[in-house]
Amino acid sequence: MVYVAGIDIGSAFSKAVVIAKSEIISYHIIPSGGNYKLTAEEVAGEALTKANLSFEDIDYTVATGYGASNVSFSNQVVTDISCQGRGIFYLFPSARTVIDIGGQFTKVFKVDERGRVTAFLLSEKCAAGSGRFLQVIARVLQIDLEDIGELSLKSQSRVDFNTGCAVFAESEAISRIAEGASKEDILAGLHRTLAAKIQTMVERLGIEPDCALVGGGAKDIGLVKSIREGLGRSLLVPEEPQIVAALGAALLAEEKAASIEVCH
Amino acid sequence: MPGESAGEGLAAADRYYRDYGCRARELKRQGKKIFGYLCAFVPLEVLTAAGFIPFRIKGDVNEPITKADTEMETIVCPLVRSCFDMSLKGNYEFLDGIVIPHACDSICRTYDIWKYTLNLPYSHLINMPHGTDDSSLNFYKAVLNTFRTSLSRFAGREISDQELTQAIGLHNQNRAKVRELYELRKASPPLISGAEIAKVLVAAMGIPIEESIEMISGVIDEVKQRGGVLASKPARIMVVGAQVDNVAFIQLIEDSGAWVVADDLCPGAREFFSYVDATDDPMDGIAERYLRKIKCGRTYREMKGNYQEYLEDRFGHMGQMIEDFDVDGVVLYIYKYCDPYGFEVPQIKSYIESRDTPVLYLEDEYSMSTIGRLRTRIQAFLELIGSK
Amino acid sequence: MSEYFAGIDIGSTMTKVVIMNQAMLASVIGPTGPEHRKLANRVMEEALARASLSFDDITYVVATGYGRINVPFADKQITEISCHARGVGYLLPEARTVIDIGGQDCKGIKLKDGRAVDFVMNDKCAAGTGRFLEVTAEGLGVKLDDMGRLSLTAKNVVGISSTCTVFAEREVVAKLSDGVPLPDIIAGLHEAIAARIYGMVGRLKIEREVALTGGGAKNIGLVKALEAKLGYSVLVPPEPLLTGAIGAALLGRDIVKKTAENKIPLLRSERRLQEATLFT
Amino acid sequence: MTEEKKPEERKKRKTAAEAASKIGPMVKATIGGTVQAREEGKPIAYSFICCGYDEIIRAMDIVPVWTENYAGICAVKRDAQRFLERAEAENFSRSLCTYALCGLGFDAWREELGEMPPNPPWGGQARPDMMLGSGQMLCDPRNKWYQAAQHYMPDVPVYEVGLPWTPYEDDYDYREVQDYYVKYMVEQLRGLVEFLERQTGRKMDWDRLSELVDLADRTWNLIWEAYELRRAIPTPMGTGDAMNTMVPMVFMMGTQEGYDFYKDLYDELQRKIANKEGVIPDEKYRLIWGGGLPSWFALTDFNYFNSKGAVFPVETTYRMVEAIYHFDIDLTKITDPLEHLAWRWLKYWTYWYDKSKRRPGSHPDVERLIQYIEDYKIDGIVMHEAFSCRTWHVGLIWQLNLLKKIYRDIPSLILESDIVDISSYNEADTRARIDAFIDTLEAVKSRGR
Ligand SMILES: Nc1ncnc2c1ncn2[C@@H]1O[C@H](COP(=O)(O)OP(=O)(O)O)[C@@H](O)[C@H]1O
Ligand SMILES: Nc1ncnc2c1ncn2[C@@H]1O[C@H](COP(=O)(O)OP(=O)(O)O)[C@@H](O)[C@H]1O
Ligand code: SF4
Ligand code: SF4
Ligand code: SF4
Repeated sequence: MVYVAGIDIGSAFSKAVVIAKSEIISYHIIPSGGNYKLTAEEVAGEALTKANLSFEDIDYTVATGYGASNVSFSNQVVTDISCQGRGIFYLFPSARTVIDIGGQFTKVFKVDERGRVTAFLLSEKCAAGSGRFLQVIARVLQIDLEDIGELSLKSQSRVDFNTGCAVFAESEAISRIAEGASKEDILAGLHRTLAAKIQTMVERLGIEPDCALVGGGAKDIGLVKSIREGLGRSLLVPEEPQIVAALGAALLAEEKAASIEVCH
Repeated sequence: MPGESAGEGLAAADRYYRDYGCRARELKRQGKKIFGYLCAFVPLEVLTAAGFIPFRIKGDVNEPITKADTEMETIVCPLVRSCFDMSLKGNYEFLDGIVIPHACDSICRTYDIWKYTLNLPYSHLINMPHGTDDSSLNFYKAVLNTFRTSLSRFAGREISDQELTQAIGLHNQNRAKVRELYELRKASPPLISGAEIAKVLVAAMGIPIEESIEMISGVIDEVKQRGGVLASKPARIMVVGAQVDNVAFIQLIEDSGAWVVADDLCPGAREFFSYVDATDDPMDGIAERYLRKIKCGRTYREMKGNYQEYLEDRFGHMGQMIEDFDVDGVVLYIYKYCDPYGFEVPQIKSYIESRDTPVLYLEDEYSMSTIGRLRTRIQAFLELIGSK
Repeated sequence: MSEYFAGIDIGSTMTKVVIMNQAMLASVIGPTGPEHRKLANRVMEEALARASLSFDDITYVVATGYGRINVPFADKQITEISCHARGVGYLLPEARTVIDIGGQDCKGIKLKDGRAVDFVMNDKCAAGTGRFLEVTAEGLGVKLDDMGRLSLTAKNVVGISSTCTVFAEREVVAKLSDGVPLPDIIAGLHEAIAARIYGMVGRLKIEREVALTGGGAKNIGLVKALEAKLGYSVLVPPEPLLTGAIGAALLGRDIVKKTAENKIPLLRSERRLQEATLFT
Repeated sequence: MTEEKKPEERKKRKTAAEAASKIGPMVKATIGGTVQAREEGKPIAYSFICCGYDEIIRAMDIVPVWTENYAGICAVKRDAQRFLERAEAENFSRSLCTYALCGLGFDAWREELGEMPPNPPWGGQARPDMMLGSGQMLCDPRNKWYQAAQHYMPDVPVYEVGLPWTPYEDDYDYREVQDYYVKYMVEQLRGLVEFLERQTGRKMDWDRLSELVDLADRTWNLIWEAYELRRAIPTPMGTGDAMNTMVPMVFMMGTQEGYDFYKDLYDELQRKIANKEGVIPDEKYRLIWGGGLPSWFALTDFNYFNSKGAVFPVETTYRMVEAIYHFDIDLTKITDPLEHLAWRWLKYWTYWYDKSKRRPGSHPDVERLIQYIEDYKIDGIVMHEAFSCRTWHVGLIWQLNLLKKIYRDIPSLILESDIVDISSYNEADTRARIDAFIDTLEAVKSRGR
């Protein structure tokens, strides 16, 4: 059996996926932390443990993401946009527009019928358009990241936000609370702000169906709902949206391993 | 209950302010043609003379800018972005055309974007020169005549000198009314608050000139009648800046313990204080006013005499106002990415401070979300004035 | 009978209370955080306990800081600009310029005869504030208290180009992963933030002596970086966090004195030591 | 799409064209020359590049200090931050043109010290005797900058030259109004000559001016012809180099040195084409630099593109000439030098108008992009949005949108940073974007296969 791995060292989270015969054997997600090199080893190690494998069993590893160059054990580095494209093609071959809400940037891109990315846009040079925004808010409101989505759906009257800076979103949230706003309403407002930014990007690129939503931000059902309403169309969201790039990396690794096999 | 006629002043102003564009929409239904414009440099007299209704495009501080970002970079003055955003969102769907002056980079560089994305039946850029010397004035006259011709073409008829003269009369009358209104601010405490005036002037940007005259007259009567109802506050403030078309900022100052009694703003004194002179060729008077009399950072003024005299020539009107309206402090309120004013900040600041009037310089976005952070600065500034 | 004055400074990050008569009698510093804000009264109570006083002994209470509007038991609200100026005027009378580096903002104040005559303030972008350091410290896995000391051991200060706090965090983490020594990175951060602060406060035409207040003044690395920019050393009060609260208490005292002199009644709010209703 | 892992070595920026490598020393000499001129008491004028009247300055023997250029040099040396901070300390907003901010910061500092700020890049920017402001439509900072500089040098007079061009409009053709535009420009230029005569006490040598104008005309044609050579595959010169070779074009017009430079460039490019020598031997993607001034502190990004198989045979930025024999009037017949300058200026700016009118819904800027895309066999567009300059950087998104609408969908990338302010730049991010863009180029190309 040929096992290969894809490692995505993102700015917020690191992901590892192990596949064999194009099927996911195991995956693992951990926060990226302060040392990408160790993080890479840890996340890969965990994924391997889950699959009852060891590093020696892996034929080929593709690394991607912000810290890809720190993955000492990878055979190849591939841009995350290509990995995302590959991953999406595997999961949703019909998707033509993809929104990826990552820790630092939001990306919107178009993929063709073979999973190749033909156009893309990245969010502006400000963290306010990224998933980091959500993390900051989760901390200030003292709720778990996982609970954000559920909570915001309970909102009765959304608080409108308008801040340029993720760090200041924090203080704005505090003052809104002081003014008597509930956590739910604040979250709903933040989701709206983020969704509006994302919508702008999608419109700039020109949306083509089907549209998929991936990245850690897609785990936030409140945000997903807000984007869906904004765009006025349904979205394809994978079961585990955060590992799409890592999965794509693994699939590319498989192709590579196969071609090397042929060479031998 | 606000009635239907514009006559009853404050209530009408409030209504037009709140539902900006409501009157234009009505008039549009009656078959009138509405022309949107930006900035104080569009010679409204020409539009009025052609039988069109000038309508100043306004932003909205409460509305996050979203649509505009799909067509335009964000490195533009946020006011212009907001105006564009509102237009894209269909708030000014009643416009038959836009007229944009060569005012600043933000306005000028976005002209094409506006024109192409809104796809209006008429659009025109008034290519104003920067200089004010005689050759610039002559050139500007030619530019205005191009505008007149183009507008005539669109109207399908000539715009006569007589119509122009009449329009000039109306606009001057309106200006005189605004001046009269400003007189009411001279009392201490003022008879009318800064926020009320801001509302009236913004409301006036969106209605025909005749109705504006009527509305402002109504306001003057009402305010005189009600007499000194405003409480006494420790400081009298003047606001200097570009286009401030919302009440929130003025309100913030007044809520912090001061009255706003004077300004150099659009809409405000910058735009209303100078008249068009009656000239044989009415276009002469118009050209003279817009190029030479309106004092705005976008226009280049030659240095005559020494540097001090030069500063006096450029900013003397602010000094005059500080004196006439007994101003205790000046808030210099500039939008981010505003080139004409951004480059003048050190000069304006030092000019006003040299007259022993303190200045608070604020650089702002165009959004309600910044009000909170401005508050502390304004309060501190007032404390500082108070402890003098 | 001795008169007592309280100053309460509800900052974006820290809440500070002092009680004074002629000198400082007690002080308390606690975190502001959202759940702590409604406990402003607790911080006050604690300070009273330390001074062995009851709330009714306090003649006048002045609230300042970002949360000043939300202190129901204060007699007056005064901005942190005036309070810092007053505080520095008292603690370090030779100072002409104050740089206050707080949690969410940074201020420069020009002093003349112990009073603020001009000021600038940055709160548009977190770069140049305490939060910048907090966030990046977190990213680097370093304790905030250690940042200053660590940075002093830097050998090759690295340049940090991002000014956005969130991006700077990522930049430093990437540098760390690339094997750049921690102290060099932290020193680079201090340099970046000092440059931001210097550019902004420079608007006042900085005059010696310069006093540094607020939480940022507790960071020796930052202090050194600013001194390098200025070209001379700065003055730091013994507890820089308390400057605003001390100023507030002193301004309260000034008000009481002035009203007594002018024989006008002292306006006090209907106050009682109650919970600040920050949350509903 | 993929890259086998290998240690990334940091490359020093290298120029492909020999001509480009001459620019550094030339600019250094120019800047050093101004400092020397100051010592020798020659009249010095602050001036803007692409001013449209270089010949007048040269004919009057005035030593120009190109203030935008000096700011650019500070940026290239990565030594602009202290001047930007200084400008901020003077209360200038950091959102304003960073050329201007860097220059104003420098001036304020120099005036305060009474000498150059410590270790100024390349010897510093000399104090002027006069400043020639620009009332073109080009931008506000060029109108406001010297006015602001007077705050620090109140004794230095400014002359503002109005050189507007006719807007592209639907409601009239520019030819209806061009005459009064030219008349105005001539008056303004005459005013400039009078101002310079007053300031220097010299008289204009009109014959010499005519000669220089003619020299500049010939240089224009030569530049155009040399740049068109870059259509060759592989292209012999890329935009990275053009950001150097633009120097004589934008501020050495009407000098023999400038003419000779382009002669050499022309010969070099021809030689390279004959030898099939390209910027890179194996071109995979041909790109157009379709808008925006470059980040002067990060010109190595062009090499990074090259390392990925991408070249830039053409750019719209700084291509401030057209062959004058293509104009719809015979410029050589206009003998009055001032009138000649005015017409050349006007015809340059209106060059793409007619073409644009022929394609419904088009715009001259977009028309120019289309022409270059066709002529230079372009696969993708790269633009740069510098946050501090509205003039060149607002409308990029719209141009791409319009291009898509009236022409075709073509891969595009907008980089976001600044011309001078390095704090807006992040190398890792920029390169990640470039990598992603290269991936899309590959994907789009392989679709055709
Ligand atoms: N369980 C979750 N619920 C909601 N949001 C989440 C969750 N997990 C992660 N996120 C969001 O996803 C972002 C990280 O997404 P990811 O795709 O891993 O980014 P990156 O690859 O840049 O690290 C975080 O910033 C956070 O906002
Ligand atoms: N021991 C310390 N070392 C370094 N920084 C500190 C220390 N204590 C507090 N700070 C910094 O001080 C900031 C709070 O300062 P403060 O002046 O109280 O601000 P605010 O008034 O906005 O709450 C925190 O953001 C933190 O970064
Ligand atoms: S400030 Fe000047 S340029 Fe701006 S809108 Fe007013 S008049 Fe026009
Ligand atoms: S505020 Fe400034 S930038 Fe904005 S439109 Fe007015 S003059 Fe132009
Ligand atoms: S064109 Fe742009 S970069 Fe050049 S001076 Fe004007 S604003 Fe600055």
